[in-house]
Amino acid sequence: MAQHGMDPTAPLTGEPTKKTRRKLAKEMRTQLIGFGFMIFLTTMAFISIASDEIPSGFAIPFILLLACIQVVLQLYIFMHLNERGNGWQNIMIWTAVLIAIPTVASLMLLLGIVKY
Amino acid sequence: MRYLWRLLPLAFILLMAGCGKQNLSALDPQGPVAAAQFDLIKLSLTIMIIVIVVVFAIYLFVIIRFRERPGDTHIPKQVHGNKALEVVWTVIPIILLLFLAVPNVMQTFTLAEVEDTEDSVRIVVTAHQFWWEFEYPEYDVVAGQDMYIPTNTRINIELEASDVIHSFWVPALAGKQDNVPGITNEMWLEAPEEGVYQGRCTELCGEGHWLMDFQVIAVDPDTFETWAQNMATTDDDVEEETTVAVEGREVFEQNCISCHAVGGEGGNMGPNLTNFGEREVVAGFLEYNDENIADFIRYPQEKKPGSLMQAFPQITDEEMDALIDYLDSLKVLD
Amino acid sequence: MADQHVQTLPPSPEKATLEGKNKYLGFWLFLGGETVLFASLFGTYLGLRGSTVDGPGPSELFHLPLVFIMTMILLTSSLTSVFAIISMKKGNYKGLLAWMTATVLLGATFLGLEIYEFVEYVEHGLGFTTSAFGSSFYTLVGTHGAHVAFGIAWITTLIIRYRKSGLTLTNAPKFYVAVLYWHFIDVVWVFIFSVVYLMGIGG
Amino acid sequence: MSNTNAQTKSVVWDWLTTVDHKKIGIMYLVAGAFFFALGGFEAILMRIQLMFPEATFLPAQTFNELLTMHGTTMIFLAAMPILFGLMNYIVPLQIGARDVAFPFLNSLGFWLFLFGGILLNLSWFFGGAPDAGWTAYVPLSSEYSGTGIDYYVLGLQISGAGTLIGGINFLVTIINMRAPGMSMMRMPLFTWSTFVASTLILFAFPALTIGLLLLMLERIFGATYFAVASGGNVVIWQHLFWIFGHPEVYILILPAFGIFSEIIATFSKKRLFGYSAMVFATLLIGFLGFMVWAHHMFTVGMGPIANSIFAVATMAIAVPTGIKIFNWLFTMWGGRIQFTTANLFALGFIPSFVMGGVTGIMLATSAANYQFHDTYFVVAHFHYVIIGGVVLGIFGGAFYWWPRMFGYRLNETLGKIFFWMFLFGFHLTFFVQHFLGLMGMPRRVASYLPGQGLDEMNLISTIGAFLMGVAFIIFVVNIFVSMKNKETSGDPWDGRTLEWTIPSPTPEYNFAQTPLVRDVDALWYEKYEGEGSMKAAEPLGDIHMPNGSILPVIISLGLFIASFGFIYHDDGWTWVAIVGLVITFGSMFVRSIKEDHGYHIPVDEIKKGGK
Ligand code: HEA
Ligand code: HEA
Ligand code: HEC
Ligand code: CUA
Ligand SMILES: [Cu+2]
Repeated sequence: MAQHGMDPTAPLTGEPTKKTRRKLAKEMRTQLIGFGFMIFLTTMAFISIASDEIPSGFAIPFILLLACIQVVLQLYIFMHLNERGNGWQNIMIWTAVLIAIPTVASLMLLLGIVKY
Repeated sequence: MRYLWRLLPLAFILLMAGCGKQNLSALDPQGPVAAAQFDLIKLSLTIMIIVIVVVFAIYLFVIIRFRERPGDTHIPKQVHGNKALEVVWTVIPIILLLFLAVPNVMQTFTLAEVEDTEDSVRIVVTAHQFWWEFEYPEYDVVAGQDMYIPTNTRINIELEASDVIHSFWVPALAGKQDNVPGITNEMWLEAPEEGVYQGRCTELCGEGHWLMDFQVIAVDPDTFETWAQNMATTDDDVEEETTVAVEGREVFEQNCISCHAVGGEGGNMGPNLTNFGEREVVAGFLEYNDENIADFIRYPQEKKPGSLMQAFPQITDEEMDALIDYLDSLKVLD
Repeated sequence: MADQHVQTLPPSPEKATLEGKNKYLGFWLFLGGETVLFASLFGTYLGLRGSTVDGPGPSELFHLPLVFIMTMILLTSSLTSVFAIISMKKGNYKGLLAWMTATVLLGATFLGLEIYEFVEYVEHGLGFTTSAFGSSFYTLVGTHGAHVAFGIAWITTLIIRYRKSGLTLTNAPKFYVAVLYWHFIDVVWVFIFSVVYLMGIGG
Repeated sequence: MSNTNAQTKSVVWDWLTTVDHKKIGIMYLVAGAFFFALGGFEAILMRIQLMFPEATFLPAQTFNELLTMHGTTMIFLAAMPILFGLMNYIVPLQIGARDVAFPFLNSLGFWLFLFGGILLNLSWFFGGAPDAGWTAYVPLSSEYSGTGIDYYVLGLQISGAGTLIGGINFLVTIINMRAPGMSMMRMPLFTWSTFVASTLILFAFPALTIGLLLLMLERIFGATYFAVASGGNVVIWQHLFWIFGHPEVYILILPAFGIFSEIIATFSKKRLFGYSAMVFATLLIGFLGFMVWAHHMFTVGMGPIANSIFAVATMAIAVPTGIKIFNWLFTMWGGRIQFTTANLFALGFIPSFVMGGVTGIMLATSAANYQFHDTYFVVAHFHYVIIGGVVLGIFGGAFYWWPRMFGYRLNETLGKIFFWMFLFGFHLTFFVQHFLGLMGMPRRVASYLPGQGLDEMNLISTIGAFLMGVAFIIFVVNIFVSMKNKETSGDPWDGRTLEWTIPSPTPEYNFAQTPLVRDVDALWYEKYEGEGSMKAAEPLGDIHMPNGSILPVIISLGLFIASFGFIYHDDGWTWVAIVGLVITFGSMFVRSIKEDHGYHIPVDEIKKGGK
C-alpha cells in the first residue's frame, strides 16, 4: 500500500523545498492577517455591547454576524479548510452546521411555552 | 374511477363495523373534532390504499412473470434505468401527498383555534398520577374523574399536569393533547349527543398508567347548568338521609378530608368527591358497588397498582358501611 | 526493512501516509459530530437562559473585561498553534515543540481564569443547581472548559512523548490533529462569548 | 518492528484482542443475536400478559420495565449491532480494502457497545430495570423513577460512544480506502447505505449524548434543566431525544435497504435499476431524516405552525422512499428471479415495508396524529417498518452472506420454513394492532379492561408473536444443522460485487492483491464482459497488518466500572468512579504513547493461502 518503502518512525530530515518555503512564508502572512482580523472582529463585538450608544436591537444581530464571520475565518484560515483535498471535510462540516441550525432554533423556540 | 375512490373508505368502515365500543373508538366519531379527524384518517387511508394497490399489482406481476423457470439459464439484459419512469414515480407521489398535506394543514390550524365565545365552556384539566381533576373557572367548580359537559356547546380545554406528563384522550370526541408540567396546552371539543364517553391517559406516566381512565359525561345544557350550580353551592350539609350517613361523614372527616374535598371543603391530593354518588365507576374503572368502594378504600394499591391514595385497612366493617352510605349520598343532580 | 531509507521531509508530513490521511479525515468528521454536540448544548442554554428563578441572571454576573481577556488569550493560543504547524512544515522540530508549549501555557491560563470565574459566580449565588439557567450555563461553558482541559492534557502528552524523537511520519499527524482540535475549541468559544456573555449582558 | 508474530495465542485471547474487521463483525453478530433473543423474549412476556384482559401474569411495574427494556434492547443492542456486524464484515470486502481505517477503534467500538449493553441489562438484578419507555421522557425518568434509569443513561452513553466511533470508522474507510477504480458512483448500494447511515450516526448520536449527559447530571448531580420547579423545561429532553431518535430509525432502515439492493440485483441476475437515483434517494432520505423529528411531538403543544411544517416535511420522505421501492420492482422486471431464502426475505420485505411506510405517512398527518399518537396504531406502524424492513433485511443478509462469513450455506428448506412462519407470524401479530389503536387502546398499557372489544385481537396478536418465536428457534437450529455443508466456492450465488471474488474461507488479509475496479458490479462485469476474473491493481507483495490489542477491552471495562461509581455515588461509591476513569484514561494514555506499527505477512505465505 501507500507506505511501501517509508519508515514511519525515522525522523524526517532535510529542508523543505524552495517552493514549499515560499508557500510557507506566504502562509505566515495570511495567518497573521487573519489573526489581526479576528482580533478586530472580537473587539468590535465587545465594544458594540459595552457601549451604551448602540441599541441592543442592533448589537445582538451584529455580534452574531461577527461571530459567524469569525468562525468562517477560523475554519478557512487557521484550520485550512480551503486547501485542496478537503472536499469531504467541507461537506461534512457544512452538513453539521445545517443540522445544528434547526437544532438550536427548535430548542430555543419550540418548547411549548409560546405556541408557533 | 371516482366511484371506486369513494368506495374504498366505505369498504373499510364496513370491515370495521361492530368493532370497538361506540363511546371509545376513534372509528366511530361522536363529535365534530373526532369527525374531522376521522375524515382525515379516511382521506389518508384512501391514498395509502391506492399506493398499496399500485405497488402490489406491479409486484405480483413481476414476481410471477419474471420468476425463474426450471432450466432457464438466460442472462437478462442489464438495464441501467429509465429517465421517464423515474420522473413518473417521483411526481405522482408528490401529487398524492399534496392531496393529503393541504387539508391536513388546514385542519391543524382549525383544531388549534381555542377562543372563548359567548356560550363556550372552559375547563382546566389537571392530570395527576393517576387521576383527573376538572376545574370550571366560570362556575367556580372543581370535579374529579367525571368531566361533565353540556351538549352542542364548544368546550375549550386547558391542559395541565401536576407531576409527570400525561395525555388527555377521548377517542370518540377528539384526539389527544398532552398534559405537560410547566406548560399549558389547549384544545377544544364538542359533543352533539348526550352520553358517557370513555377517556384515558395515553402517555406513560408510571405504574398506574393503564388504569388512568376517566369519563366525559355529556348532558343537555340545562342539566349541565344545574349540575354546575349545585357543585358550586353544595356546602358541607349535604342532605343526609340516614343517620348512618352522618356517622359516615364523621369517618370521612377524620380520615379523608385532608385529601378529598366535598362541597368546597377539603384537600386536593385526591379527586373531589362532591358528586361521588353519581359516579358510574370508582377510581375511573371499577364498577360502582359497595364492595368495590370498600376494597378500594382499604387497599387502593391492590385495586389500582401505583395509586397514590393512602390505604385504610383499619376501617371497621361498621365504619365502612357508614362511610359508603355517606359517599353514596353525595349527589348534586336531583 | 526500510530503516536505512532516508526520509525526506514531504510538504505535508501530516498527510503523507494512509494512516495520516485517515486520522486527518476522521478527526474532521469527529469535529462535525462535535458541532452538533455543542449545538445541542447551545440550544438548551438558549431555551433556558431566562429561567433564573430566584437566582442571579446573566447581567448581574458577567463581567466584560474578564471575558475579553480570556478571549484574547484563547485566540492567541490558536495563533501559537498555527506557528507550531508552520514550524513543523519547515522541518523545525524545536520550533514545533516550543510553540506547542506556548499554546499549552496559554490554554492553562485560560482554564485558570475560567475556574476563577466560576468560583466567583458561585460566591454570587449562582450554583450548579440554583436554577435552570445556572445548570445550563455551567454545562455549556463547563463542557467547553472540559475540552480545553482535555486539549491541554493531550498536547502535553504529545510534547513529552515525542520530546526527543524528532519529527516523524507517525507523530506529524498527531500534532496536526491536536492543533485542529485546539482551533475547534477556539471556534466554539467564539460562539460562547457572543451568545452567552455578550448576549447575556446586551439583553 | 515488522515481526511476523506467529505465536500461537489461545482462542479466547485471540478474540479479545482481535482488530480484524471480520472477527469484530462476527462478534457484533453474535452479541446482537443474543440481545435479539433477549429482546424477543421480553416481547413474548409482554404479549403473554396482553393475551387476555386484566391478566395478572406480570405486575404493572414489571410490564413497564419489560417494555422499556424490549424497545431499548431491540434498537440499541440488537438491530444496530447486527447491522454493524454485517457492515464490518462486508463493507471492506465490497470496496476492496484489507481492513477498516482504524482497526483499533473498531475493536474499541465493539467492546464499548458490549459493556454498555451488559451494564444496561444488569439493572434487572440491582433494583429494577428502567421503566419510563425507551424514550425515557422526563420528568417521569428524572424525578419519578428509580436507579433503573441510571443504568439506562450510562449503558446507552457507553454503547453510544461505541456506535459513534464505529460510524466515523466506516466513513473514513469508505472515503479513503476504496480500491483503485472504485469511484463513489461505483460503490455497491450496501456500502453506500452504510456510508449514509454512518453520516447519520455521526450527526445524530451527539444529540443523544447531550440528552443523556443532561439527564445524568440532573439525576445524579441535581441539575435542573428539566425540573419545572427550578425553571426547567421538560420538552427539551423530547427534542434532544428525537433529534437523535428519528435519524436513528433511518440508521436502521438504510443499511437494510442496502442489503435488499444487493440481494434483489443478485437474484434477479440484473444490474440495479436506476443506480444513481438509488444513491440520490438514499442521500435524500438521510438528509430529510434530520428535518422531521418533531413528528413524534405533535401532541406536546408546539403550536400549529410547527406541527404543519414538520408534518409536510415528514410526508416528503415518501418520495425518495418510493423511488427506491419502484427501482427494486423494476430491477426485478425483466430479470430471472430466483427464490432463494435470501431473496424470499427481500420479496417479503417489499409489501410489508410499504404497508408500514404508508401508515407512517398517515401518522405524519398531524391533525389525525392526535388520534393515532401513543396508541397501538403507532406500535403497528413501527413494527411493520422495523420487522418488515430492518429485521427481514438482517435475516436476508444473513442468508445471503452466511457462506462468505462462516464458510457454509444455511439449509434452504429450513430457511424457507423459517421465512414463511416468521412472515406469517409477523403480520398476524401486528396487522390487528392498527385497529386496536384506533379502537382506543393506548400503547404502554400493562393490561386492558374486558368488554371494550379489544380482547380477540390481542389474543390473535399474541398467537402471532409465538409463531415468530418458534420461527426464530428454527433459524437457530438451522445454524447448527447446516454447519456440515461446507461451502468451497467463494461465489455461491453468482455474485456481482467484490466480496465474492475472494476464496472461501476469507483470508485474514482479504485480498492477496488489491483488485482493480472497472464498473459498478465489478465482479459481474469481469465475469460477463471482462476477462472472467478480477484484475489486480498491485503486484503481489508483503501485506501490512495491524497488531491486536487488549486495550479496547480495558478501556471499556474502566467505563463499565466507573458507571457503578456514578450510580451509587450517593452511597459513597465515588471512589469506584475514579478508579474506573483512571483505568480508562490510563489505558488510553498507554495507547497513545506506545507506537505500534503492526507486522507484515510475507509473500510466500500469501501465495500458500491464496491458491
Ligand atoms: C426502521 C424504522 C422506521 C422507519 C423506516 C420509519 C419510517 C417512517 N415513519 Fe416511523 N417510527 C418508527 C420507526 C420507523 N419509521 C418508530 C420506532 C416509531 C415510534 C417511536 C416511539 O414513539 O417509540 C415511529 C413513529 C413515527 C411517527 C410518530 C407517531 C407518533 O408517535 O405519534 C411518525 C409520524 O409522522 C412516523 C412517520 C414515519 C414516516 C413518514 C416514515 C417514512 O420514512 C415512510 C416512507 C415509506 C413509504 C411511504 C412507503 C413507500 C413509498 C411509496 C410506495 C411511494 C408512494 C407513497 C405515498 C405517496 C404515500 N413514524
Ligand atoms: C428492532 C426493534 C424491534 C423489534 C425487532 C421488535 C420485535 C417485537 N416487538 Fe417490539 N418494540 C420496539 C422495537 C422492536 N420490537 C420498540 C422500540 C418498542 C417501544 C417500546 C416503548 O414503548 O418504549 C416496542 C414495543 C412493543 C410492544 C408494545 C408495548 C407497549 O406499548 O405496551 C409490543 C407489544 O406487542 C411489542 C411486540 C414485539 C414482538 C412480539 C416482537 C417480535 O418480533 C419479537 C420476535 C423475537 C423473537 C421471535 C425472539 C424469540 C426468542 C426466544 C423465544 C428465545 C429463544 C432463544 C433461543 C432459541 C436462543 N413491541
Ligand atoms: C393521601 C391522600 C388520600 C387520603 C388520605 C384519602 N384518599 Fe381517596 N384518593 C386519593 C387519591 C390520590 C385518589 C385517586 C386514586 C387513583 O385513582 O389513582 C383517591 C381516590 C379515591 C376514590 C375514588 C374517587 C373517584 O372519583 O372515583 C374514593 C372513593 C376515595 N378516594 C375515598 C377515600 C376515602 C373514603 C378516604 C378516607 C377513608 C380517602 N379516600 C382518603 C388520595 C387520598
Ligand atoms: Cu397518566 Cu398515563
Ligand atoms: Cu420519526
